[in-house]
Order: sequence, then structure tokens, then C-alpha cells
Amino acid sequence: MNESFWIMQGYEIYIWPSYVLTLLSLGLLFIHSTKQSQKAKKLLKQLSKTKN
Amino acid sequence: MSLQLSFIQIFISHIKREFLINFRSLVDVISIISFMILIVTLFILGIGPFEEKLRLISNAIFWIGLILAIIPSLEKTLQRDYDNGWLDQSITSPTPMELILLSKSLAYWLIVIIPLVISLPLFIVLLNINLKLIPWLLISILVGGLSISLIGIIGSALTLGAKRGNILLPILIIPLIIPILIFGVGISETVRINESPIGNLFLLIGFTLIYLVISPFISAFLIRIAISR
Amino acid sequence: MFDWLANPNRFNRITEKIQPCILVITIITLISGLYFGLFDSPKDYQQGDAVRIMYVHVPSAWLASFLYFSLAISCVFYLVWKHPLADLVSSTIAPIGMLFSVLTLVTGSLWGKPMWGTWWVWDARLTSMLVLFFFYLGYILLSNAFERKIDGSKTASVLAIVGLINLPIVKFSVDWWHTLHQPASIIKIGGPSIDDKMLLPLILMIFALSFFSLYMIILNVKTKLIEKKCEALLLKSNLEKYRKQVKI
Amino acid sequence: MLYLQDVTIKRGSKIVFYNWNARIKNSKITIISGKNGVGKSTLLRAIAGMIPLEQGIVKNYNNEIFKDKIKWGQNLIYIDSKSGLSRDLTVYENLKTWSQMKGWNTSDNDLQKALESVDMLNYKNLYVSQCSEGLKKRAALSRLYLSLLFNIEFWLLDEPTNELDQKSIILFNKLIQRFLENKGTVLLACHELKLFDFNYELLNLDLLKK
Repeated sequence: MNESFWIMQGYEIYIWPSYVLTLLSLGLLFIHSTKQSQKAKKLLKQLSKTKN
Repeated sequence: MSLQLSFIQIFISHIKREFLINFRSLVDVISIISFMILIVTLFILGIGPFEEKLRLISNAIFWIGLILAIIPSLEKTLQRDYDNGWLDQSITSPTPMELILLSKSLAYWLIVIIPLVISLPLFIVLLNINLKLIPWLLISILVGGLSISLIGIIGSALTLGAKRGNILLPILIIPLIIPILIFGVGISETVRINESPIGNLFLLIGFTLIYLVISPFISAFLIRIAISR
Repeated sequence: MFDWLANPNRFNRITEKIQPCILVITIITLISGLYFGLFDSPKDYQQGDAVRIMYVHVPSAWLASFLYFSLAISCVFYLVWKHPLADLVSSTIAPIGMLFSVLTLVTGSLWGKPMWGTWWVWDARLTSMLVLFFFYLGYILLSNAFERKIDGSKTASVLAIVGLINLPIVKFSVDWWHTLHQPASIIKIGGPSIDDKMLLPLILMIFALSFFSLYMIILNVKTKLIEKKCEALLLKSNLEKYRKQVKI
Repeated sequence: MLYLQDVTIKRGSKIVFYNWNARIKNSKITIISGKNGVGKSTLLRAIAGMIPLEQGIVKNYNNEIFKDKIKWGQNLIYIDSKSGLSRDLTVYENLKTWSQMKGWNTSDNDLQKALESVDMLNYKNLYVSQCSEGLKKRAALSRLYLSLLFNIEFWLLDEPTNELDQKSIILFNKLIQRFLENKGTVLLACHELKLFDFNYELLNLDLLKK
């Protein structure tokens, strides 16, 4: 991994943010949805327990 | 027992009703024109009194003023009749909702367009618009005004009974009427640079025809949803 | 097919099986797409390395448009066949699609700065994407603007379908406007001449993001189904409590 | 005779009526009673065609009424607390545009008589925005007189007696009397039963909900 890869002809300040932003927002979306899903599953378990 | 009045007679009576409601107070009509004058004034104050600049963008200012002036009064067109129960009466009458809405949008078109056409000389003076543009401007605001009111009825039906509908309406409507602005300004621009505006005009007419066909059905569908609440 | 999938239990059963597969495909295509995009693809002769932004920009743009199309289709299913599941699907698609349209605009602007010298140029594609963003926004705002959720879903579905009719016209008119006012001399981002070697990472990234969205949609729809169940259970238990109180 | 067969009506996502059967007798006045929120208005609005049925059919003798909406629209009058009067029109203009929407070719004389029947002739040229609630209600009820001239079969009235004074209630009763003589059917949601001096059928929705 040489230096020219990271510098990318001086375009690095445009390229890296766009990749990082995209991956970051997708990652956040993934984490958020997974959390939401686990929360809902937990709630459902609790509710069905109290019912029985 | 069949209907004693034909649909055309009912249609005309509806347009008459809308005219009575809107022209009696004249507040709406005056507010549309004064709003448009104010928007134009704001633009000119914003860009400075340079004739050269103004000449280039006067058509755009005119169209933006037209669209912005029409939007605020759109919300009331259906909301008023929804609140007082007239739409309930319409749906329990033999007249199809689509016909009522078509007459409503045509009436709204006339209500908006008549004062604008009358005040057109004023804007020509204010914006320093070239005189050879006048016939094209007239045609384009007639056609464009019709499509704005047809889309406006859809928007008005979308926000029936919505929370903060008056703020929501422009957000929903403006993306839909972008083509009108482009084709409308296109007509005047092509005339200004001595080209044929026919292409733009046909596109504007085609766009209007599409909405002339689908708008009554879409808004009738929306109103049935709103009434079944 | 939708009719058949619309049964929530069947939906749960089927997606249970395919969900891991989708996740695996997403990860594989994403990693290989990133590898090819960042390391193993040629520089553009005009744009140099800056062309690498294309591998996130174009897939986002593609997905933002495709997701809007699916949103409108699922709204049609909701309005015509009245499947509650279709509504859940469209209400999960909307925020994801909006995210992609925002990503498109941001990466487009990041691409535009080195190419055009400014962060924003009223380029036809970017302008259309901005309008698309407002359609998503309108859908989300309208579906939350009513006291009862079901009213919002129905009304916003109509808006989405109107948008589906209107968007091609907007796209066309913006292109038309662009040719009218500006002769095309500037470099078009995502331009037509693409090297074969550039095509590979592009396609891989499109696949990665598509499968990712599919995974997210399934996950979120499932969550919403569970939440609905919880609500129903809560309502029931409240009712039972209420009944007991009345008896006493 | 109006038959409701296996009718399910939803309001929002809440089921108000589920697989419900009922029969409404011809040439009679049927009063729908029940507590607030039990579904009186919902039932009337559903029969009027404003709320689509989730399931089931409504038949007038052998005709399904929602098959031909134009015909059904000619056959009923629906009046509820919202009067359907435009504020910017006079009482007379409102009545006229309304009758035209119903497709009737009413003469000036008919409209005058209709206003007279609810004692509104003096207020003919008053703008609705200046009317009190009672006057608005009376203006709305003047439509009932017109329907006597045009062979309408059904009146669907939601709380028609709210805001009416003693004298107007007598006039209203007279209109109902004439309508019943013309073999009309009245379906009326109300909780003050003592206002009517007829033999009425009672449809108590409280009993149904148990």
C-alpha cells in the first residue's frame, strides 16, 4: 500500500469522505434497525409472558 | 326517475357557484395580484435596478411570481367545502365527484386567470417585458394556469384534514409543477432569442392534457378517502 | 406473488430463510466492489482518480430511483388490494430511499468540486435527484400528517403514485431545460463512456447496495410486524384490565 | 325496505359493526339511538355511501344500492351537523345550487315554498356567515321540502333537532308527516325521543354492542 494510493492525485479529500459517508450512513442504518428489531422482539416476549 | 338537468347544466351551475363565492368578496382576487406584485418587487429589490440583468430574467420572475401567488389560495379551495359539509352533500348527490372536481378546477382556473390577464399590462411595464412576447405570454399563462389549478386541486385534496396542511401543501405541489415553470419560461425565452416557441408550447399543452385527464379522478379518489374518515 | 407473500406468517417464514443469504451476498459484493473500486480499476483519462467517486455515487442514484419506483408500486398494491403489509413495505422503503437520494446529492457535490470547481452545479441529473428527494420528503411528511395512521398511509400512497407519473416528466423537463439554457460542454459526471474495467466495480456496488436495501426492508418490515403485534396485545390487556375494573 | 346483510363497517382501523344484519322498514320512521360513540353517525354515513362497507351489502328491496351510485344519490337526502352551506352565499343561493347538484330543475316558486316550509322566507337573502346555528339548521332542513316534490325515498338525518327551537321542531315534524304520507322512509339518529309524535321503530345500538 504505497502513498500514492492514499493521496489519489490530490483528490483524496473528495474521494475518502464520499466513501466514508456512504458506508457510515449505511452502517448506522443497519445498527439502528437491528437495535429496533431486538427491542421489538424483547417487548413481544415480555408481553406474551405477562399474558400467560 | 332520471336527472332533470344534464351534466353540462350541473357543471355550469357549479362554476357559477364558485364564481359567486370567490368574486363576491374580491379579497382573494386582490390578494393574488398584490401578492404577485410584491414578489416581483422583492425580486427587483434583490437584484438591483439593472436593466440588463432584468431583461434576462424577467420571464423567470414573472412565472415564479405567478406560481407563488397562486399557491396560498389553493389550500382553501377544497378545505372550505370540506369543513362546511358541502363535499358530504356532493358525494350523496347523483353528480359524480369527478365532474364536480373538474368544474371546481376550471372555475379556479378562471378565477385566477382573469385578474392575471387583466393585470398583465402592469407586469409588462414593471418587468420591462418585450411587447412581441405578449401573445405568447398570454397563451402560456392560460395553459399553464390550467395545469397549475388542476395540480393544485390534487394538492388541496391531499392535504384535506391534514395537520399543518397549509405548510405541507407547497412542499407537495412545487415539485409537481416544475415542468410548468420550465416549459412556460421556455416559451418566453425562445421568443426572446427569436426562435420558435412551438416545441415548448406543445410540451406545456401535453402536460396540461395529462393532468386534465387524471386530476379529477385522483382528487375524487382522495376526497372519498377524506370523507370516509 | 404479492398476494401470496402478503400473509405475515408466510412472509416471516420465507424471509427467515433468505435473510442470511442476502446478508452474505451483500457483504461479498460490497467488499469485492470496494476492492475493485478503490484498488483495481483504471483512472479515467479526463478525471483521473476522482472517477472513483462514481462507484458510490451512481449506485446510490440508481437505488434512490429504483426504490421510489418500488415505493409507488407497493402503494398501488396497498390502494388496490388493501394489504396492510404493502403499507408497511412502502413506509420502510421511503426513509431508505430518502437516505440514498441524500447520499447521491452529497457524493455528487463531492465529485463536482474537483470536476467543476464548485460544490454545486445545476446539472440535470443532480437537479432531478433533488426533486426526487422532495418527493420522498413529501411522502414521509404527508403519511405522518394525519391523526390516524391509516389515513396518512392512504393519502401518501396516492401522492407516491402521482409522483410516479410526474417524475419522468420532471426528469424530461429538467433535461430539456438543461439543453435549452446550457450547451453541454462541461464534463458530465457519470458520463457515457465507461471503461469495461470500471463497469465491474460499478455493477458490484449496485448489487451490494441493492441487496443491502432489500435486507434492511425485510428487517424493518419484520420489526413493524412485531410492533403491531405488541400494540394489539397491549390493547387487549388494557381492555381486560378495564373490564375487570368495571366488574368491581 | 332496506336490508343490511352481513355488514362490516370500519372507521379508520377500528371495526364499528361486524357481520351485522338489520332491516329498516319502509314508510316508517326509524330512530337510531345509543350512547355517544356507539356508531350512530357511522351507520348513517355508511348507508349514505360515504364510508365504504368493508363487507356485506345493503339492499333496497332487491337492488343493491351501492351498485348504482347515481341512482342512490337521487334517492336520498343526508343531513348532519355540518350543514353543507357555503358561508359566502345567501340562504337562497345555497338551496338553489344544492338542488342543481341533485339534478333537479327547481323553479323559483319551489325554492320559495321550501324556505317557507321552515319559516326561513324572511332570511332568504341573508348570507350564511351571518346566520345563527339554528337558522343554518333550518336552511339545511328546507331541502327536505324540496325532496317531497321529487319523489325521494330516503331521508338520512343525523341529529336534525339539535339547535332547533320549539316552533321549528313542530315544522320539522310536519315535514316528516308529509314525507311518511308519501311513502318515504326516515332514518334518524337522535337521543331525544320525546320530540317526535309518531309511532317510530327503534334501533337501539346499545343492545347490539353487548
